[in-house]
Amino acid sequence: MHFAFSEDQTLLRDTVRDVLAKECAPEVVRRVWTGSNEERVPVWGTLAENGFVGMAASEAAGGMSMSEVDLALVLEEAGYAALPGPIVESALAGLPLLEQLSAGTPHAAWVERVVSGEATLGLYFERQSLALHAPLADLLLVVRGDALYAVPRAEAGLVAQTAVDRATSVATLDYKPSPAHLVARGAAAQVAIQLAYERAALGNACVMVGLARRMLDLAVAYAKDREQFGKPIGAQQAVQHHLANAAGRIAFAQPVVYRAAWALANRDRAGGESRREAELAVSMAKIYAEEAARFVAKVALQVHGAIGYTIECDLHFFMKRVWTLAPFYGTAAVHRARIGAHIL
Amino acid sequence: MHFAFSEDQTLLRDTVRDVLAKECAPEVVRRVWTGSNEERVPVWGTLAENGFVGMAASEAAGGMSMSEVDLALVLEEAGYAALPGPIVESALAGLPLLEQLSAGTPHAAWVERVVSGEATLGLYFERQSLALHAPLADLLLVVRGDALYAVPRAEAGLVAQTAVDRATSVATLDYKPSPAHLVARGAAAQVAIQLAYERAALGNACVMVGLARRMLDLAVAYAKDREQFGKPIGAQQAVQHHLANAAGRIAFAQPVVYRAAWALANRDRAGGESRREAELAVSMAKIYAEEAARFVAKVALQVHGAIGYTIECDLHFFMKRVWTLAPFYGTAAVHRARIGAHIL
Amino acid sequence: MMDLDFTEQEQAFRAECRAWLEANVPKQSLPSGDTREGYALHLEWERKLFDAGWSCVSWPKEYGGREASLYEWLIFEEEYYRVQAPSRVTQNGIFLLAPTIFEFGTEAQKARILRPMARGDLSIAQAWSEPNSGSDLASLRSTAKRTEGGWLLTGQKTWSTRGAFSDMAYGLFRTDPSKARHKGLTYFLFPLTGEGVTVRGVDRLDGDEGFAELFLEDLFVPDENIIGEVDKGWEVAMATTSSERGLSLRSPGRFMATATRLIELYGRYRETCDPALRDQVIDAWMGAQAYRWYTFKSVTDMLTGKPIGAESSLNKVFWSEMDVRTHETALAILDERQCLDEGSAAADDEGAWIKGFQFALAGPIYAGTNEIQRNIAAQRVLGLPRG
Amino acid sequence: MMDLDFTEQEQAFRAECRAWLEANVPKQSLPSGDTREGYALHLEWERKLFDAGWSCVSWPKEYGGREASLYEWLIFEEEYYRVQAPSRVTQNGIFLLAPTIFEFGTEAQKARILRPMARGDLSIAQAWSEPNSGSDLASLRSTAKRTEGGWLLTGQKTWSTRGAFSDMAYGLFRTDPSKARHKGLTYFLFPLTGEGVTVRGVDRLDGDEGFAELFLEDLFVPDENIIGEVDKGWEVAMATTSSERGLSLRSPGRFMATATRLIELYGRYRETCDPALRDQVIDAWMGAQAYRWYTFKSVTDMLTGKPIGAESSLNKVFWSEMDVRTHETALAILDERQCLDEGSAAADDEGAWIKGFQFALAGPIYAGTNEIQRNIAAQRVLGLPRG
Repeated sequence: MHFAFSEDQTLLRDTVRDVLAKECAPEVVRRVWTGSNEERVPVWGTLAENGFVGMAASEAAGGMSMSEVDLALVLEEAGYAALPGPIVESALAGLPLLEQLSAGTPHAAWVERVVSGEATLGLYFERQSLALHAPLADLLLVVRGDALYAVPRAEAGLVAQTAVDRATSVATLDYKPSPAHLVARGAAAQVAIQLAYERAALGNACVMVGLARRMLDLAVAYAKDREQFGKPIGAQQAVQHHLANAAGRIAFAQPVVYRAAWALANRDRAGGESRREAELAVSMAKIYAEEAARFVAKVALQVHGAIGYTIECDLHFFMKRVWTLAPFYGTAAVHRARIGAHIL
Repeated sequence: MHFAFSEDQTLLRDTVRDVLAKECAPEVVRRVWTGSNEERVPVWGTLAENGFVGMAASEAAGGMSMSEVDLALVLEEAGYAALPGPIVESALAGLPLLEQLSAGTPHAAWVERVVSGEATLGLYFERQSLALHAPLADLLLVVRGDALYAVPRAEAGLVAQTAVDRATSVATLDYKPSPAHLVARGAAAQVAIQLAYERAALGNACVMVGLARRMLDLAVAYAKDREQFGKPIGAQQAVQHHLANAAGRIAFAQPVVYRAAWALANRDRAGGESRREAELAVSMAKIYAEEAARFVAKVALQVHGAIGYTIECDLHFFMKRVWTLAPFYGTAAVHRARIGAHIL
Repeated sequence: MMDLDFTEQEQAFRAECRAWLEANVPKQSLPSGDTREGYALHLEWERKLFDAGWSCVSWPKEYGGREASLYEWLIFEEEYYRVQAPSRVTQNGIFLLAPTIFEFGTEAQKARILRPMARGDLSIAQAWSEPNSGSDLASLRSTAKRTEGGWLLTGQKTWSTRGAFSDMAYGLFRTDPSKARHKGLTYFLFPLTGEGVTVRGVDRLDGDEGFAELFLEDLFVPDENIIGEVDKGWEVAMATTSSERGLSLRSPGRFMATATRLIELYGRYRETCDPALRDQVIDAWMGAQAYRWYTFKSVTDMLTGKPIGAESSLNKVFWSEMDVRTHETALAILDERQCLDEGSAAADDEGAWIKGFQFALAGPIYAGTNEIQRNIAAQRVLGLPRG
Repeated sequence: MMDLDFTEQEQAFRAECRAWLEANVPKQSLPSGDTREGYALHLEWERKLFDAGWSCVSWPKEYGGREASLYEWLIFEEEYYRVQAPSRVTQNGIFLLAPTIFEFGTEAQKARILRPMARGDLSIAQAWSEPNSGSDLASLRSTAKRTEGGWLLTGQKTWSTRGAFSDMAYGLFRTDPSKARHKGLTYFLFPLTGEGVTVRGVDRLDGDEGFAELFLEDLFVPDENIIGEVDKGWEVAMATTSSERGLSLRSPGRFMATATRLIELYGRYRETCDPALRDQVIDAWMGAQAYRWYTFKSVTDMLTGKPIGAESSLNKVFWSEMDVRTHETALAILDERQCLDEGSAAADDEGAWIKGFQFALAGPIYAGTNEIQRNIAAQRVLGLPRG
């Protein structure tokens, strides 16, 4: 038993943290809110150049064959910065899926384009009622039964919708499967698709933890600064307890999420048992992270008071990102049901 | 629309409050905890003499034909005092049921005995897993399908159990219906039985509100008195917020319970619609009162700290009464399901 | 005698307003009243409402009301929300300022202000907060200096709801700079156009331009614009803020209508959504019902001379938290589609739930945060010592 | 490298302790260790445990331990609770006092106290609180006066867990009356029998005689009974109270075992109980899991030299609230039978749930109330200013 990240992993985290602090500051996210489509995935070039987008791809494809544990901290930082765009799908969930299943097909050409940052991936599982990032992603990986289709954006039958987080694109999708898009089908494809789902849920959880951390930091800073009744509001016991509760949610979500990353990275070490363990771990991670982020959003807003209720305050970027991303790749309810099926 | 009790009703409430303050002080309840069976229904004689036990019986039977609205405040005071014994069953739920269905049968003789305080009633509905007050009640009204049986205690197949509230008796019951005990059966009996169930649930809710009020009073008094860090703990914002939340639960449970009493007392004014309204109102009352009492118990204990965790402190009588009585006559879950069946 | 049925007169009142509302409420919902365009359309609706005598049903007839009882006012509100009539952009005037004018205003002020305000001809915004005086209102720093025939107002006010579209505003100014905190304040009505005033709109969380910041510099205001006495503004204002927290701001009708819409939404998705949501829907319905009966009981208390003072603090905590939970339940029912904002073709109920959720989140903040409300309840209802 | 599997050595350790426990744990559960009769039986068990080397697995071998790693200690705890072995009546000694003695005690003290205490031959209770010093420990008033060869202790201590059955107790006394609050206090071990001490048992909520009040009047205590330096008692005590809050008091094993029992209970009643309880059972299971992983991460942090100080406050809030919710879920499953106490033939699991519920309710109170814990977390973890 050793529950800590390696020095390499924290170094990687620090690097991406620095890049995002510089290139994805709140004013950048603010521009995305109002900017044109071209500006909707800022920093993507820098991230790809530094190898962050291709981390999970094989060395042959220009990646680093990194594991879920390596990616967890990176995606947490993406959440902390409210990085716009399909980073979970491109870097963790979609890319290895595409690489594995497209080998030897014409679709394989997309892999390097994603690794280089030239193209982004969207991911659309069966029974998902909205396609996240879809009007922006260049290639949509669409699941239908045991088959995976790689669908260029223009051919996916997208109808753009407006999310409460204007920096995140969503669409409905009316896609008729076409043989030209078929990447793979059958039992092996299904296993890969299931793994992509687990990774998407895990990645989403990492982003939620990062968002929660950021909202807590904003609220703590505000509570130290803002004075009412002659002292900082953060000296009020009620405010302290709100923030302590928020900190507690994050403190208990993090190990759950990291453990899920490890369980997923080591899912095959003991056959069916360790795969079942990984599924349970991912479901728990999704639930704890989603509920922590939703809770911290409410606390942060309450601590900010009226100022937090304006779009001039940065807080809203992070809250709305939570409200938009949280239900994807299985709501807390879906994951609770999955756990119940295992343990009850 | 006029949502207030009459002067007569509040006068009645004040009278019973005074009687109980004198004759059912915490030291009396404390004696019941350790006393013999004869001492397990203190004050009953005084209450009966003053007409409180027979309130709902007809004048012919020595009662006052009083309604659920009249009884609501009286039962709330019984809760406030943690009055031991089957007051809800004897005064509100069981007595009118027995009087109505036993007319012209040998069982009718019990009515006056209950009104006079000589005998007490237990009430045992179908699907109830424990008989509340049963080893103490002199006559058990046992429901089986559409039939009501009046069973003297010794013939009911009781096996006494120990409740966490030692001042409340509970038992399992293994009763084989006997024709000698049959009071009535059929459609009319079923309507009366259903009404008794509503009254039992309402009475339970009234008692819960009274218990909650008492626990809040105890906690507020303690918070004003007890000093830590050089000031009363009640000056701490966290303690204030706990107690404010508790007060809020009570403030919103009371109108719901009183409204249920009124709706039940006026259930026949507009046919099926007003009976449906009464059922919904009773279910809401049971839920709000039970949840308020459980919540206030936790707050009161937390505010008391370690002293509340001893049986030397009176608080525990009231908490344990809540934990014992709350699930009877339909848990919150049962009543939620009933509401759901109506409104969804 | 307790009687929880409506009287025949009350039932007739309900039938009358239901009939009028069903015939007159716009078939298409108006654009948000917190946008400039929507505001104008809402004022048109307010005018129609006023001219038919439904704007302020409890007001005296001479000011355009119909002298309805408080119960009737609650009935009107239930009916108003039931048909999803447009939100009241005049509410900060008619619900918060008007009670103050009725209590403290001169006859001339009543004549000059009430009717135009209620008709939407004169729109008046609240201007309570300052950048450093939110929950701690008594720390405000804006001043009023004596000048010939009136006063010169200077300072900054913020979170002025719909202030960007309003003609006037009301707020407190320090008239006696030698006094501190609650003393030496005066309650002023002041214009939002002309020399000495700059209004800057601030976009709300939900994207509407709902707030304004007001910058005043030697803004002239005549004596006749003072409500109540000079230096007695705090006492005057407290009457208003207690109506903000109490009965008038959040009538049960709104929450009952929201619960009804939630039950409809649940009905659409009950076969596929999380079964645990059933209890949350039931709780939302019960919450609205509980709030309704609590309100009727409060009205009876008021009419029978029992004061309901600090208890309104508990009231505010209840409805604001209920409103958040109700909207959270709706979002959970909507699954991934919960993020869809207005303007999304795929959004249920035109994106009303995510928008309503954001609005609900303001509930525990405005009109005195719930933390302040709990302090008040603990100290004034339960008698606990100040911290 | 992160590795969340147990090593082969850790697995072997688990197998060894599981085998021993399964062979040796009493088949019939003992009467409560918080009753006089049960206490004696529990001490017998403690002796057996100690003699087999399982009492304090992480202690040095010279004191009867097996020098197990912290991970192994957690494994032992999981196994211990898994088989529902008797509760540890020595815990206030071995988990709270022993760490202090290891850190501050003399070699002579270690030799004299540790082994007998762990073996149950010398039972030692905590005596932290005074009637007017609970959460505010620094306000305590008991004194120690210098006398020849030692000190005379005077004062009253309360909430001394199992103090009614113990040989000795430890607590703080004011040795320098000229100093206030945290200063001038000294950490003493003192006897609970003999002249100068009166012990009065106080029944707990759940009916067990779990607490004692200790009345001391010029109780003589030799110098050798001081732990650490004279007048430095606060610093010494803080080391102990932080272990009370932190890792040692509530190992995940206990909550995992409770969650497992809850799942069994739910399995018995799932067809008939409220369907909404399913999610609560899942949450209870997840809570125990989350607490387990949080604890493993904390242990890794400790072993790699990262301090875990004030964060243990969040830890205590988490497990204590989880424990209450878990028991509330069980009670809800039990319907009307939830009220049945031990001694009821019809009670599920011998009345363990209502008893456990009451014990769980003490969690947010003892070892520093959760209110105090939240203050500490806010001020020391988040850096918010003191109020």
